Amino acid sequence: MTKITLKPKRQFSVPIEASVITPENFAAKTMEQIKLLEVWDGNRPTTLGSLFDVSSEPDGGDEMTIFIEGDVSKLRRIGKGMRSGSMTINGPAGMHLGEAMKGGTITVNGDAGSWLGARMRGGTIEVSGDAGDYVGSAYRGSREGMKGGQIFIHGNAGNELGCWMKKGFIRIGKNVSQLAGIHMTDGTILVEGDSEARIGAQMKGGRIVVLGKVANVLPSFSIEEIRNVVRAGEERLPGPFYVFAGDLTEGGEGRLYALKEKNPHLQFCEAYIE
Amino acid sequence: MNDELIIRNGIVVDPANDIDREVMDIAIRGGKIVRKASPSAKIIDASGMLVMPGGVDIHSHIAGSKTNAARVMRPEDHVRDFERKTALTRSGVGHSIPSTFTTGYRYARMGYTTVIEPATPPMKTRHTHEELNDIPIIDKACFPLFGNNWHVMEYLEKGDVDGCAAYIAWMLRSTKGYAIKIVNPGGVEAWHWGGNIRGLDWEVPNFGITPREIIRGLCKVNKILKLPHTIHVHPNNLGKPGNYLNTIKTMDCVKDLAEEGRAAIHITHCQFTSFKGEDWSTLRSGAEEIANYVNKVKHVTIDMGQIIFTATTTMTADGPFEYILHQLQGRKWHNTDVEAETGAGIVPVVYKRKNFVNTTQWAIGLELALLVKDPWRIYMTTDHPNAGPFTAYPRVISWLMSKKARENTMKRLNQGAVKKSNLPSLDREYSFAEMATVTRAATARALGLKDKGHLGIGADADVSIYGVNPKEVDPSNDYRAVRKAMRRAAYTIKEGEIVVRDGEIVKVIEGKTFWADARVPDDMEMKLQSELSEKFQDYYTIQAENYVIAEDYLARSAPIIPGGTR
Amino acid sequence: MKILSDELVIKNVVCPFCGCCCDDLEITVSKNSIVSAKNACALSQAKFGSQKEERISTPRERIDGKPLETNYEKAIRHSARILAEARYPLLWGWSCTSCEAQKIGVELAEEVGGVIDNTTSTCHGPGLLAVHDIGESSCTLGEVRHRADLIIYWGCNPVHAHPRHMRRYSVQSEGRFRKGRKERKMIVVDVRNTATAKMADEFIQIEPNSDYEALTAIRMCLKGEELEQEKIAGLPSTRFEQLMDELINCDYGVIFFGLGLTMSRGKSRNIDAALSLVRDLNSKTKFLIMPMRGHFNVAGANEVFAWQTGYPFAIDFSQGYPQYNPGDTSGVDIAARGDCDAALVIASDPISNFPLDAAKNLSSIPIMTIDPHETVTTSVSEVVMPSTMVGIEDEGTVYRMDGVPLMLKKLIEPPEGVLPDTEILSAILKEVRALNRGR
Amino acid sequence: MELKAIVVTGRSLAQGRAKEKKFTEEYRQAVAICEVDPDDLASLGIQAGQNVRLANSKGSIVLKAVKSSQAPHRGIVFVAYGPWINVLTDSDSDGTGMPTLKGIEAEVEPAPGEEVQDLRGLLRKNLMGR
Repeated sequence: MTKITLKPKRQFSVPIEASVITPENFAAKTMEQIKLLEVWDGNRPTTLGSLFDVSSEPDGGDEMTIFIEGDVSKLRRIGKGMRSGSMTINGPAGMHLGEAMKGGTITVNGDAGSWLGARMRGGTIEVSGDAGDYVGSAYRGSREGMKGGQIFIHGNAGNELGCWMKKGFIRIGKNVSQLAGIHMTDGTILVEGDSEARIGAQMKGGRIVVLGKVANVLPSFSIEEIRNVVRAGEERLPGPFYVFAGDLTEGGEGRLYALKEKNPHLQFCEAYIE
Repeated sequence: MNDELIIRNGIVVDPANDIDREVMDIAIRGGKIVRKASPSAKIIDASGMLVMPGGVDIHSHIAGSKTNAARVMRPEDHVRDFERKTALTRSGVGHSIPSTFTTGYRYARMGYTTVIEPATPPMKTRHTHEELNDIPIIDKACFPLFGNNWHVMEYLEKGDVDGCAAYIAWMLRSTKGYAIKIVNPGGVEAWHWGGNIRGLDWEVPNFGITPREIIRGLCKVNKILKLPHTIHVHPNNLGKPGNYLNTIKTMDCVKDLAEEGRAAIHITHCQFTSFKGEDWSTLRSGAEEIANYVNKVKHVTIDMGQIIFTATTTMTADGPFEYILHQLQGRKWHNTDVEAETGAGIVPVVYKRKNFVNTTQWAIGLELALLVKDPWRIYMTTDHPNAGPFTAYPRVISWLMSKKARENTMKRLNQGAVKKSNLPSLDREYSFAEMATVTRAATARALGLKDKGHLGIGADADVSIYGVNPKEVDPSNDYRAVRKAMRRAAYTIKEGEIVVRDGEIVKVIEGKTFWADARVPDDMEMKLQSELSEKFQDYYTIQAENYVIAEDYLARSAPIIPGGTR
Repeated sequence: MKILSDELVIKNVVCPFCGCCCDDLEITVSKNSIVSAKNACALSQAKFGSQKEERISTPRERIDGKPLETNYEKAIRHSARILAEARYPLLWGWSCTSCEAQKIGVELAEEVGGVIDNTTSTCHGPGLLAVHDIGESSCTLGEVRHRADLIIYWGCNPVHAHPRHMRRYSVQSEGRFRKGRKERKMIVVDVRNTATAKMADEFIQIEPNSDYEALTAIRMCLKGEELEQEKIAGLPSTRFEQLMDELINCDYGVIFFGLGLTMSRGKSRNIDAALSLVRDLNSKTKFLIMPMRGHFNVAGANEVFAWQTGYPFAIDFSQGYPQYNPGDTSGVDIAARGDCDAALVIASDPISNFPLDAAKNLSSIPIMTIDPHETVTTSVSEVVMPSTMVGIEDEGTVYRMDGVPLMLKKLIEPPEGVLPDTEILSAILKEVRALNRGR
Repeated sequence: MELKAIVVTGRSLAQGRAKEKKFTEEYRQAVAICEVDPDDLASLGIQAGQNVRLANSKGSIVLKAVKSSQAPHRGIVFVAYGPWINVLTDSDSDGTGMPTLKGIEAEVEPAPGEEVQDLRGLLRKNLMGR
């Protein structure tokens, strides 16, 4: 198949709607057709070719691959609904990257904006840097958050990560801000660093594992046990972990695992273990 | 400029004038149907097309505080259904709670030209009119809510029907309302304390009055004021298994007040109040019992409230009902109680084909439409958006006109519910004339809109033309052709202007807002004013002067003088 | 209306200051100026007083960077040109003008393919985000007056921000079923012992940024769950058990909440917890909740935007239809990211009210400002267009904090030659249309 | 002496009354002040009416310290909404649209001899960098 490379022709100023940038939309198209695909430069419809140098070269793989070279932090909705193939962004990526993605892989060598993988259904997103708020979340007012696939963020992530998450796996290499897993009903969140307050707020189900310090555990979480090993995705993580059930204001089917040695301030809970 | 128009060789269905699929010309001048137009008139060639009066929707929640609260609560309802700005039209969103501009365009595209907002909290009716002003093309009216109004309950508790009539007349004038709407009489006041009313003869807390007395009293008031429409009633116990008995009692409680041959009460979205059974698991259709009663009497009209299988939004002044629905389904819930008057509740729902209750509800609506013999007393609605969005009307029409359409749908439904329903045994299929009656002619007549719903000389030139030949097509088998044609009118003509062509908006005009300019004799009016000056400030947190909506607040005011000229 | 030179008393005037929209003011006018405002609170008095202070007398436009006096025609053409050329203009403000002006604003935003946002996003926007998830059990203010026996002010200080709220609508009002203060219990939850807290039967002082924990603790008690942490939000957990008892043992309770919830850590989720608590309380007793809306017509901006576009604020028309996602399409975020390339500001002062980094970005792009008064924003604007004060020099529709619509009155004539917001906006819209057609 | 404080911004009656006339001394007196708990004033070793400097990662600003009428609230200082305190507030909305305007961390220290800037001076310094 072919490898398509996009290079920004200039520094972008206003937001650019770029949901056409998916392997499906590029597949079986000539370079000319690809260059004519519609993007929005703010409120002006224009062509991909007018904003990007587009080049292509054959490659051995059997899938369409896209490379984006440069700062595309102003681009919105790259890879929206993509089903297959792969996309690599070498530079900072904008908001809503991989929205409602169903398959394939997106790799960002840089930071990603907010709503990364929102309403994601399948596939893989990997970000070498930080991500913004609402990773893997639902649209406003909807209960349909991330339903499948996996998101790997090697840096930090912002607020409300996994908001209304239903299924799938999110792994954060460093720290998360507050309210991770808010309203989640299922799926797994693994935080290798620290978590700010209110992790697991109003979660109905699912699992959150924190290997660093948990700033505080909400009053609506109750200690269940101390466990030595916890499974997250493919991995078996050595403990011991405090295991909390929550959010009890929402039924309490969710589980929060906090590594004991990093969380001495949670020791008081041990008194409540039957 | 020439405002004349001739619709040539159309196949006209105009039940009010006993015209059934006659090939004829319709002449239009000055926004009215006329006998003859001059040779210079613009010609529309309607050969082989169905020509009917513009659609008249008697019950559709399109504007006002609760509709807007639903829009605010449900961004997820709009996000996938939007309309882009064009050179002619404004942008907007759909699906179950379309924005104002989109509402007008979508009705016009289906050939509808008059739509009634059936529930406005009087205190917030300025808001309702602001939205009606922003709904393009179609004519409109709104029904203020009176069934839980403190003044009303107090007048009727004292037995002062004349006093109540004077008050209602003042309220209709002050809010620019059209008819008396009653929702869960007494039950909404009870809900303001967290309670409800479950029977026609329960007493309303603190008011010493019963739903029966409220309904009868307002029915008398309606007569005294000679209002163009009957009282428009959403009974107690809506959505409760077994409620069909209360619905029949409600219809029957005003029987003696009816004038010979004239309707005295309209029961709205009757599907929701035609439930038999003790609970949800034993739910059955009460449509047969309801229809038998309606067929037996002359004083009742009803509309369907037909269920559509889709995600939609329920919204009603029946606050306690919505709270129960929220508890049943666990979806998000909005409630607003309005001082001294009424309330509102909103809950999103999804009607599912495989769901026993939903399938039963779907069957009830159609059974009502097929079992009530007189099409002049049963009207097509989905109680938009409660049972489904109005954009589903073409599908409802196909179910009414084709048993095959019903059977094809039934195949995909909850078979347990289908087996228990007697819908499969009903062979009736609506003719084009009957379809035109329940969507236009009869609704206009029920509303007392004399110039609507027909194509006789002097009628408003609101005409819908569809790309289907009613002489050739067999709706029973080829219901898809009818459905397709109904979705996008070939032409919609509003007040003599072509506003839609081939299902697209070609001209945007401003519709009228009808209201009842009801009056009482001076002595009654003076008594009322002195009583209001005492009570109004005790009941409301705004001043009476600021409560009144001036006529020029309406974009196009169209007062109706009850009982004809004054 | 023609104003006579001798004294004239205008009754039932609606106040154009806060979300209370008190409609019982009696304004005395003489020689086209307001001499007294009966029933008006201190804020209202000041607003009527400001009618003569720091008014902008004539339009200004920058020529080679210098603000020079000009006329409306030039200022409007200048504004229209910039807006029509802009690729992502922000139309900000709207909460202190009439619904009639807001409607034109939405149409203008659509025409220029811009983002229109009202000050909701920096006051009770987070509350609306929570409503999207939970819904809301609310009422008109008269319901509280007639029925409420338990009234909670949480994170708000009406004595300073809504001075007549308690007397007209809540604890001190007299209703059909409650005869005033003695028949009601008043609880205040705040981080400081505010003037409002001092009037309460109970003051619950919590630590800053701990409202979410406090609300969660009450919800836990309501669910009959044990609180394992001894101290929550700086208070002994037993305090929340007591509070829960008080909540479920009232006949009719209401929570009024303010920016203490929306602006502090947690933002929309603080309201989420409050709405969820009130929803759950309805299984035990009647309970309602209402935001203390600040500007006199911010509620109206939400209503107008919602019925015309489906969304209450932060609406992006850049692709020709309404798109909504606060945090992405909201004013402060757009300014902070430097996404917008021009701004129309009406009846608001973002350069003063936005955090400095966002204000800096805004002041680096051309701003067209419509306002009766000199503001920080007018001082950095490309074009400045003076307008009349709606509710004093012009009439219009507004929505009270509980969604009750009211009409503002015209009391006096505006300064010579000054136009109302509606006329200025219509003129800009007309001009932009002409330019877009020419394109 | 230095105080690690939480800054709460909000409406005050005086700010509300003066907000339509921003360039007046009345507005500056209403907005360019911070209300400090009496015990905190003491621990800072200053009298009401003296100036303090508030600083955090966003910036730094001099305000007049006044004795809070809403005490006790040790460790909390209140400043009315306005351009002065917005030097310290954060535009990061956590994806909600709402910047963080309450509960902001800042360090408070006495600022003897330092002036509270007037509005035009503040604008010149912070917006035009002059």
